Amino acid sequence: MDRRSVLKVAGVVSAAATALVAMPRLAMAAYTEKAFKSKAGADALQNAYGANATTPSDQVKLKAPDIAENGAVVPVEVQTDMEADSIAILIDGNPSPLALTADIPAGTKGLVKTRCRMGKTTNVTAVVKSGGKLYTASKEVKVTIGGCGG
Amino acid sequence: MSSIRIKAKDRKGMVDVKCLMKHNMETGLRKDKSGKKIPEHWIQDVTAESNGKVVFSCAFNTSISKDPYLSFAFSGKKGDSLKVSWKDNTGATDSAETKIK
Amino acid sequence: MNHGMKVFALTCALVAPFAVAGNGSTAEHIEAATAAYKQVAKETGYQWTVTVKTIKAAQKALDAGDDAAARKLAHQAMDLVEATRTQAKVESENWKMRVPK
Amino acid sequence: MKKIIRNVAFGLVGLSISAASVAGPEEDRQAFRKFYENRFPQVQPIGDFQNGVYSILPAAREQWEAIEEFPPYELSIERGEEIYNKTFANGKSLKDCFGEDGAVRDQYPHWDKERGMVVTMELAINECLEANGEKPLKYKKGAMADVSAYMSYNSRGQILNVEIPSDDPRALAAYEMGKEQFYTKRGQLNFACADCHMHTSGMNYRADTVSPALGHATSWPVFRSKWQAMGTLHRRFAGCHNNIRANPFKAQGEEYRNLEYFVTYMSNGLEFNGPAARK
Repeated sequence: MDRRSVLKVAGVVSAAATALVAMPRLAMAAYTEKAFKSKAGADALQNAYGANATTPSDQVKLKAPDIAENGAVVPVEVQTDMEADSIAILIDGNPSPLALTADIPAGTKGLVKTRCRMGKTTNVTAVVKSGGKLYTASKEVKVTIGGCGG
Repeated sequence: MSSIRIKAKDRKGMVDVKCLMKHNMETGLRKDKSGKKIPEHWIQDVTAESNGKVVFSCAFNTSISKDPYLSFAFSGKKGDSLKVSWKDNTGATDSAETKIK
Repeated sequence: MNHGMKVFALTCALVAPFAVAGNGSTAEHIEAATAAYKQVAKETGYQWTVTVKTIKAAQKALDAGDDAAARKLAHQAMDLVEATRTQAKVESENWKMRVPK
Repeated sequence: MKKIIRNVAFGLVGLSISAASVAGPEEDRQAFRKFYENRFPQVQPIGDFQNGVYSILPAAREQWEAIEEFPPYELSIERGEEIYNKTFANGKSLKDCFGEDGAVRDQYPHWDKERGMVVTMELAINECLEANGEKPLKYKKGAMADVSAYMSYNSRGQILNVEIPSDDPRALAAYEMGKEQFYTKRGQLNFACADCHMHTSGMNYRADTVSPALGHATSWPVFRSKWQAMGTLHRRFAGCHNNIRANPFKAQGEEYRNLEYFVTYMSNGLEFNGPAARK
């Protein structure tokens, strides 16, 4: 996990606020303007989950390329063996970082695969909400433009 | 024909689902030939139901690629039904249903 | 510009591209570059996109009343035509050395 | 600008001229194949060259495989199937020209002795349409790429086997024209197909690694992420020419048909696996 992004995500909350406020669990992931239009990852998490304190965890597996072949279609996979309630994907450098939130009901695997747009080289963060806490894994994905193919 | 293509396969009790949804996913940042901004138009919510029960749901931002691809897995079995539906920011919806193979 | 003059300009252009640079109107220079471009394309099949762009830019500058810029671009286009011709000539033999044995 | 021109001209004149090649197509093909075997010994088996640049770039291959999990060209195959099965005004359909499923990739491109020209699959599709009073399709993208994708999909697994009939010297001449095209520098940037895709294949041009030309003909049409759409081989030829600042030739004109004849012949023996996804 890139340290800067942890700090960025964690920095906005005070050290005392590590425990999450218990939120009534939504039956379904639903689009909310507040979360998805947030300009910063921490705000997006706050608006999506009611908290933005995160803990890096090797239980969160994020698969994304080191160098994206094409920034318009970057395959991203998040997987976890933890009891996940929800999974989110943040792309720090995008105008609005939150790309996806997925609700994982009981009996559904902690897994989501999709393809994302990335405007520039930046950190991609996978967020897993488990037992009321947010766990993350992130990596930098380089986006290049130019040459013959891109 | 539906805009959604679903492949759902039972792998030892876990159903592996892959979907492709035909949708332009306009970000609102692109301009047309005359230089006018193309308004944002994207899928916001996707829901998957098996035998009438929600097994997966998610929300997209405009940063999901054109013709969104989504893959997930849930416990189920061959022969069960799987319905995937989406709703975009204009309120338009579409759905497709398949039998798990 | 009548046909005879066109041929004359073309001949001048082909024989000594720089000799013609000081004489004639800018419009004639653009026309000469265009004619030379077409001639080389016809003879060799070699055409550079940048030449077409430069000719267009020259015409645009002329239409905008910038004679000096237009003239400069017309000469650039002529240089590009000459380079294209050289490429075609050299390549008519040189391509063979790139074939793996 | 002048400086560039001078440099180009200098480079051209500076090259030495070697002896003319006299080998026949089969010797050409073997030398071509050997070139890539030596250059990329890690590509095993050789058939993997059908996967283009992904045969030599493991990191990019992973992303490509993720895209191929549910490839965007599947929608194109569906559209193509519809067009393929659509009944013409005269009651016939493309099936009357290409059979029930159109799995005819291995028959193209071929030398048409009667007309003395190379016939590609896309050309044959339009000829079938026109012969039946239907409107021809545009060659580079859209419906043509869709029909081609459908027919190509049904042709997967076929082995490329382009023939240059020895009883017609014009066939060899067409092959030679394609070969010359491949090795000849063009455009202001002064590149031959072979400069990039042979002699610097596997190296980077800015952010992109250049694909090996062996296997170039096996996977068309292609869904390119850059296009966000399907395109035919001739669309890509034109794109490459544009990149090096050479005016592209007409899709399905003699130049590109002969170039396709040559590059496909060079990949003889490889398996056809189109349509495909590319970056």
